[in-house]
Amino acid sequence: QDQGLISIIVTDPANPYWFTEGEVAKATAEELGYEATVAAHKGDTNTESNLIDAAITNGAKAIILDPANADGSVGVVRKATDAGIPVFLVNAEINEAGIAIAQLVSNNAQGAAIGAVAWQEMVGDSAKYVEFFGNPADNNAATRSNGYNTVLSQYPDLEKVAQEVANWDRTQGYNKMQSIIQANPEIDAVISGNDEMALGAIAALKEAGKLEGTIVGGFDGSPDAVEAVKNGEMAYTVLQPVAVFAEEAVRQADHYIKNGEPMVAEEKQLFDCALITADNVDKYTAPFVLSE
Amino acid sequence: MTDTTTSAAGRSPAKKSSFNLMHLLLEGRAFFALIVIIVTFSLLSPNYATVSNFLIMANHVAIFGLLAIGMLLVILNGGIDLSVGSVLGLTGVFAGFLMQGVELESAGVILYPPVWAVVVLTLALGAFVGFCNGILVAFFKVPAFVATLGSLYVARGVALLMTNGLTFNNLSGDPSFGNTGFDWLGFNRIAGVPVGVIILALVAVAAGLLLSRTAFGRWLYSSGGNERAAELSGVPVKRVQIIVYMLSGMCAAIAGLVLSSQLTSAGPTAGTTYELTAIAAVVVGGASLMGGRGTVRGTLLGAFVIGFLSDGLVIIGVSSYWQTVFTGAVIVLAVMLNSIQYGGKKKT
Amino acid sequence: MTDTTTSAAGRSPAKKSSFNLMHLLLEGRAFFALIVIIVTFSLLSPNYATVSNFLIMANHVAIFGLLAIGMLLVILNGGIDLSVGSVLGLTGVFAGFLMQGVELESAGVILYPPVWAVVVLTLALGAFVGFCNGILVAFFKVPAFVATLGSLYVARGVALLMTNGLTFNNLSGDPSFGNTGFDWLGFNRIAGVPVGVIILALVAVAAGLLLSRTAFGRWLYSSGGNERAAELSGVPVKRVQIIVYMLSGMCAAIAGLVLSSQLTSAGPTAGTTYELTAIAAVVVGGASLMGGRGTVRGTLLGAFVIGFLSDGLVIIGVSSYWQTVFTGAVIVLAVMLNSIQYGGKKKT
Amino acid sequence: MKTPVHDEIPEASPDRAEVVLAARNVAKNFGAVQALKGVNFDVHRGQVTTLFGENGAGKSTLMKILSGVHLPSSGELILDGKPVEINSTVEARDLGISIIHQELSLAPNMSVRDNIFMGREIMGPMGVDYAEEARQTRALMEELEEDIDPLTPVENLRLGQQQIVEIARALSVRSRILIMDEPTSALSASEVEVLFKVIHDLKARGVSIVYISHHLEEALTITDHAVVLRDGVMTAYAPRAEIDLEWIVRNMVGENFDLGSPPQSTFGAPALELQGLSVASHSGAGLAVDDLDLTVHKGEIVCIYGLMGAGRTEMMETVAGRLKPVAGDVLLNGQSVNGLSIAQRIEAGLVLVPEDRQRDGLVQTMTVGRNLSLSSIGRFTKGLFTNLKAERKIIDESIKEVTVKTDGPGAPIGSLSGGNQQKVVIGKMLVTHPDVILLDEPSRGIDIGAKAEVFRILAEHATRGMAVVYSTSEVGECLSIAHRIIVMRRGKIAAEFSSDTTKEAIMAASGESLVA
Ligand SMILES: Nc1ncnc2c1ncn2[C@@H]1O[C@H](COP(=O)(O)OP(=O)(O)OP(=O)(O)O)[C@@H](O)[C@H]1O
Ligand SMILES: Nc1ncnc2c1ncn2[C@@H]1O[C@H](COP(=O)(O)OP(=O)(O)OP(=O)(O)O)[C@@H](O)[C@H]1O
Ligand SMILES: [Mg+2]
Ligand SMILES: [Mg+2]
Repeated sequence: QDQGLISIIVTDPANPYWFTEGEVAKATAEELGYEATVAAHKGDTNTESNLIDAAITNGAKAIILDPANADGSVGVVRKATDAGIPVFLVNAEINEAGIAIAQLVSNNAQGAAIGAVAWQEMVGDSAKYVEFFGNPADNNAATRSNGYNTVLSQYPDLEKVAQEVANWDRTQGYNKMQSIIQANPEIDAVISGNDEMALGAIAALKEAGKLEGTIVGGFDGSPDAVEAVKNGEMAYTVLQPVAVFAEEAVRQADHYIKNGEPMVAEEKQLFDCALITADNVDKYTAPFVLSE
Repeated sequence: MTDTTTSAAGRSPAKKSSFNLMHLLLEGRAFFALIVIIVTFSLLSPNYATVSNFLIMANHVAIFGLLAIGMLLVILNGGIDLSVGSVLGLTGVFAGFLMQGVELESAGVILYPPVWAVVVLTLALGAFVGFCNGILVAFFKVPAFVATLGSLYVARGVALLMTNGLTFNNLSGDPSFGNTGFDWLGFNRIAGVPVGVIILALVAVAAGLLLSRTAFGRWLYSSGGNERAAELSGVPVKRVQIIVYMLSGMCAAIAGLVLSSQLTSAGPTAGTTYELTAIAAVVVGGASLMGGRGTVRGTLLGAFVIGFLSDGLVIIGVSSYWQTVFTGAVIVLAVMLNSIQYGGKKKT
Repeated sequence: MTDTTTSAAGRSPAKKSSFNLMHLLLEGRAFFALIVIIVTFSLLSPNYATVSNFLIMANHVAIFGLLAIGMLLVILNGGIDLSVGSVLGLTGVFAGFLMQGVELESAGVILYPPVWAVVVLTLALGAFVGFCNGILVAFFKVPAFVATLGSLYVARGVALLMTNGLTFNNLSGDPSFGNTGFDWLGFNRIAGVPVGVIILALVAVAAGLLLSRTAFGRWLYSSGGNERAAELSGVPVKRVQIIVYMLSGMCAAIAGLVLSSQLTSAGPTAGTTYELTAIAAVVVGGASLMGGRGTVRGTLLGAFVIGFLSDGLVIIGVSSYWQTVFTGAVIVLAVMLNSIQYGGKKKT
Repeated sequence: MKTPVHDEIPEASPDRAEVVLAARNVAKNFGAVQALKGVNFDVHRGQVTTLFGENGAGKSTLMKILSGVHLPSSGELILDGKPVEINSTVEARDLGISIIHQELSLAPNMSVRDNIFMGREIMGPMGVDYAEEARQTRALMEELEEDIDPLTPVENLRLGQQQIVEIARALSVRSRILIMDEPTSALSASEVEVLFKVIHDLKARGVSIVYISHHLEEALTITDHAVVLRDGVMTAYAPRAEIDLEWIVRNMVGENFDLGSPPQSTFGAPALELQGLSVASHSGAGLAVDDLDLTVHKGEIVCIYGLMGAGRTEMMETVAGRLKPVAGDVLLNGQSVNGLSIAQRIEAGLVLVPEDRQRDGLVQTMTVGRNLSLSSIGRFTKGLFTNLKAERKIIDESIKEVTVKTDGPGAPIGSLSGGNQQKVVIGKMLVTHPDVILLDEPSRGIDIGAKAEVFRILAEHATRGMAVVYSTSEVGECLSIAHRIIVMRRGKIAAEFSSDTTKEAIMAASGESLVA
C-alpha cells in the first residue's frame, strides 16, 4: 500500500451506476498496491474543482475522473494536468483532446444504436412512443437521443408523441409519464436515456394498468433494471461496461505512473455496450457485469 | 405592530358557514389561482380536464400535500422545517430496508416484519427525527431554520449511509414471509381513487380537526402567535413545539411511504429540495411565515395550485426550463395577492 | 481576513479594545471551531496544514464567502435571500454569454465587449435581480423567504433557457477582439494569493466599512432591529431594503464571475443549493436570523469554518455521505454555542 | 395675521399665548374606525399644553398627525399661521416638531447612541462621527440625570431607562415643538421630577410642549393649558388657572370616578404564602427579591407598592413559575408549588396577569374569544375534542363579567382599546377560577374609567373568597380596594400599612418624595 494515492472522483454514489464505477476503480487500485479515495462531485463543477484541488494537495499519483460537464470540466482537468497529475477520464468525455491522458467511455452511440434496433424489433414498424431525455447538461443525453433517432427515423410510422426531460431521475420519470399518459392515452412504447427514468415510467404505466403490452427500453444495465427485465417489466436495457472501463482506467493509470507514457496511445477509447434482454439476463452476475 | 385588524388565526374554524362572495374572493385567492390554472390548461389541452387526469394529478399532489400539512403545523407554531425532504428520503429508505428483511446477525435469522409493523416503525423514525428537531429548537434555542437545516444534511447522509447509495427495489414483499401489501399504499385505488389521495385526505382531515377542535390546536396557534403570552397562559409551549416537529416528521414519513410505494422503490436521494415546494405550498395557501396564521384548507389549495401547475405544464409540453420559471413566478404572484389581504403586515 | 472595523453597530462597538479572554471565548466560538478544525485535520493529514493548501482552501471559501457577505447584509436587515445560488448561476452564464460575443442580428455583426464591460454588465444583472427581490419585499410586502424563493426558480430557469442547458466553455476571449483577461479574475494569483481570495478580502473590507462607518450601515442595522422605530426616526426603510437586496445580488454576481473564471467555464446549474451554505455561514458566524445582529468578521469565520471543514473531509478521504452528516452536525453545534451566548433570546 | 382662535370654546382664557401650531377640523379614519372626528387643537409657544382623554379617545392619533406619522383624512395644520402639509416624520423634524412616542420605538439591538442618532447621523470626514455622537449622548444623559453609557445596547436597559432614551432622542433634535405621548408611564418618581425640570428649562427657551399622560395629578403640576378629547372630538379646553382634577375627570368620562374602597370580606385561611423567597436579578449580580416573607389570606386584597426596580415583577413572576427562585418556598393553600410548571400552577389555582400586556398577555393573532379561553381550553376538552359550545358559553359570560367592549368574541384582539385588552387578559385568568390572582401593574396605560372597572371586578372576586395581589406605581391606586399595602424596596418589604394610611406615608417608605 505504499505506491501512493489514486484519487477517484465520480458523479454521485447515490446512483448504483456511479457507485459501481467508484467501487471497481477503488478495488482495482488497492489490488495494484495504491491507496484510493472515492469522492463525488454530484454534477457540480465547482465541487469537482474543489475535489481536484484536494487531490493535488494530497499529492495524488493519478486522478480517475468522471467529469461533471463536457465543457465545464475542461478547466479542472487542465488544472490537474498542469499540477503534474495525470488524469484519466471515465464514463463521460470532455470537449477537448490532449489534456487528459485517456478518456475511457462507453460507446454511447453504439449502445444507443443496438438499443434502438432491439427496441424497434420488439415494437414493430408502427407505434406511438415516448422518449425520456436525460439531463441536457450531460452530453450523453444528446448522444443517446441522437443514436435512437438515427435508427428510429427510418420508420416513418413510429410516431414520437412526447419527449420529456426527466434529468436521469426516477421520480421525475414517474410523474412525467403519468402526465403524458393523460395527454396520450395510447402509448405503445417508451425509450429512455437511462434506466432510472425508464423505471419511473414503468411504475407509472403499471399504476395506469398499461404496462402490459408496452415496450420499455432502458440504458445503463443497472441492477434494478436488470431485475425489471427479469420480471418482464422492462424489455431490455443496454449495459454500459462501467465495471470494465473503471478497472481499465486504473490499470492504465498504473501503467502511466510506472512508465511515464500512456498504455494506449489513443486518448479516446470507446467500450462497446451490450444488450441485456430476457434471453441473457441470467448472465448478469454482479452489478454492471455480464459474464461471457 | 400593535393592532391586528385582519380576522385572525383560527379564521376558518370559527367561520360562519354563510356564503360571502367578497370574503371568498379575498380569502380564497389560492382557490382562484387554482381555477385559473385549471381553466387555462383545459383550454390548452383537451386531456387536462379529465377525471382520470385529475386523479393522477391529485396523486402527485399527495406527496407535497402531506409534507405541506406537516410544514403548516410547524409554520403555524412560528418555526420552519427544512428537513422534511430529507426525512422523506430517509424514511422511504428505512421502509425499503425493513421490507427487504432485517438480518439479525447474532441469531443468524432474517426477520420480515409485516407491512403494518413497517409502517409503524417508519412513522416512529419520522417522529424521532422531528423529536430531535424539536429538542434543539425548544430546549437548546437553536433557531428552527438552522436546527432543521442541520437535520436536512444529517438525515440525508444517514439515508445514503444506510443504503450505501443504492436503491431498494423489491418492496412487494413475499407471500411466504407474510409481508406483502406495501404496494397497496401508493399504488392501489379504492373506488377509483388512488390510495395516496385518500391518505392525504385523511391526514388533512385529522390535521384540520387537530387545529380546530382540540386544545392542542389552540395551543399551537397561540404559541405561534405569541410564545411568551402563551407560556404565561399555561400553554406547555415547549411540549407543543416538540410535538409539532414530531408531527411534521411523521407527515414526511407518511409521504416517504406513499412515494416509495408509488415508485415501488426507495432511493436515498428521494425528496431532495421538496422542503422548498412544501413551504411554497403553505405560503401560497395563505399562511404567515411569522406564525399563528394559516389553515389546512389553504395549504391543501396551495399544494394543488403548485401540483396542477407543474403537471399542466408537462401535459401541454412546455420545456422544463420554462416550467422552472413559471413555478417561481406563480409562487410570488400568489403570495403577492396574499400580502394585499394582510394589508402589508409583513412583520409581526 | 479583514480587520477590526467590522465590530459593527449591534453589540460589539460597545466593547473596549481591551483584550478579554472570556469575551473572545464567547464571541469567537466560530473562531474556536475553526482552530479545532485546523488542528484536527492537521493531525489527520500531513497535507492539510500547508501554505499552499490554505491558499487553495481560501480560494474555495471565496465563493461561499462572497455569497455569505451579501446574505449577511440581507439577514441583518431582517430578510433572507434564497436566490443567491441561482443568481450566481445566472450571472456566470451571462458573463459567459457576453464573452462569446453578442450577435446583433439587425446589424449582422458580433460584438465582443471588453472584460471590464462584461464585469460591469454582470454586476448590473445581479443588482437587477436583487432589485426585483427588494421591490417585492419592500413594496409588495411579499415575505423575503417567498420573494427570493420565487427568484430562485425564475433566475435558474432563465439561466437554463439562455444556454439551453449547455455550458459556456470559452471564456478566455481572444486578443484579436480585445476581450482577454477574464481568466485573471479567478485563476491568477497576485504575490501567490489567488485573485478570488483578494476579491473576497476587498468585498469584506468594503462591507465592513459600509456597516460600521456609514449612515447606511446604521440604517441597515436599525431597520433590521425594529423596522417601525427606524421608519419613525426618518430612516428610508424601503430604500435600505431594496439596496440591501441589490448588494446581495451584486455579491452573488461577483461570486459568479470569480467562479466561472476559476472553472474557466460557466454552466447554468452552477451554485445550486449554495444559498443554504451561505445562510449556514452567516448563522455559524453568529448572526441572528431575526435581523439586527451579526458582523462581517463573524460571517467570514463562518464561511471559513464550513469551507475548511468540507475540504478537510475531502482531503482525509471521508466518504461523501459522512461529509453530509458532518456538515449538518457542525452547523447545529456551532449555532447551539451561539444560542448559549444570546441566552435564549431566540425570538423578539 | 390674526391668531387662530378656538371657535368652539368661548370661555378661552384671556392670557392666551401665541399659537405656534394648530390643527383645524382634523379628522382621521382608519378604515371604518373614526379615530378623530374634526378636532381643533392649539399648541402655545413656550407653554405646556396637556391632552387628556380616555383610552382610544384619539390622543395619540392627533399627535401622530402633528408629527407627520399619519396624514389627516381631512382638515389642515397651521404652523406659524401658514397652512402646512406634513408628509413624513423627517419633514416634521425639519419643521421643528419632534415626538416621544407612546410605544417605545427603539431598535433593541443597537446602542443608546445609535438609537438617538438613528436616521440623522452626524457625518465626519471618516464616515459617521461616532465620537461626536457619543459626546452629545453623554451630555443628554447628564441633562436627564441618568447614568447610562452611550454604548450600552438598549435591550440591556430596563423599561424606564429605555423611555429616558426615547426622551433623550426627542430632546436631541432641539426642536421648537416637542410632543410627549405618555413619556412617564415607566418612569420612577425621581425620574419624572428630572423630566419636569427639563420641561421647565425647555419652556424657558421658548419650546412649546404637548404633554399626554394618564397620571392626571402628575400632569396637572406642569400644565399651562388643558384640552380634553373624547371619542375623537375635543370636549373641553381651559387654562391652568381654571382646572383641577375633578374638572378633568368630569370632562373625560362625564362623571367622577372613584377607584373604590376595600370590600367587606371575611378573610379565610392563608391562600398564598411566600417563605424566605429570593430571586436573582436580571444582571445576575445581587438579588431582585431578597428573603421575602408574605402571607395573603382568602378574600384579602393586597397592594404592592414600590419604585421601578423594587423587584415586584420578579417576585410575581417567580410566584407564577416563570422565574426560578434561588431560595425559599411558595405555598398555595398550604401546599408547596415549588417545582410545578406555570401550567400546573394555573391548574392549581395560582395565576398571574403580567405587566406587559402586548408582550406577555395577548396573542395578537387570535380573536378576543380565543384569548379569553386560552388558559382554560384544557377544561373544555373531554377526550380528544374541545367542546366548542361550552367554550363559547364561558367566553360570552366572561365578556359580560369583565365588561369587554367588543363586536363579539370573533373580533380580532387588536381592535380593542388598551383598557379592554387589559380586561381580556384579566378575564382570561378569572375564567380559570383561581384561588389566588397576581396582577402586575394592572392599571398601566389604561384610562381612569377602565381602571375603576378593573378594581371593581377584583373587589367583587375578593368578596367571593379569592386572594388578590396587585402591584402599582401610583399611590392613589393603593388607597382604593386594598385591605393591606405592602411597600417593597430593593427586594425586601420596607413597610406594611392598612387601608387607612396616607399617600405620604407610603411614598416615604418606598424611598421617594412627593413631586412638588
Ligand atoms: N393604525 C391604526 N389602525 C386602525 N385603528 C387605529 C390605528 N391607530 C389608532 N386606531 C384607533 O383609533 C382610536 C384612537 O386611538 P389612539 O391611539 O389615538 O387613542 P389614545 O387616545 O392615544 O388612547 P391611549 O390613551 O390608550 O393611548 C382607537 O379606537 C384605535 O383603536
Ligand atoms: N436587564 C434586563 N433584561 C431583561 N429584562 C429586564 C432587565 N431588567 C429588567 N427587566 C424586566 O423589565 C421589567 C421592568 O423591570 P424593572 O427593573 O423596572 O422592574 P422590577 O425590578 O420588576 O420592579 P418593579 O416591578 O417593582 O418595578 C421587568 O419585567 C423585569 O423583569
Ligand atoms: Mg395613546
Ligand atoms: Mg415591574
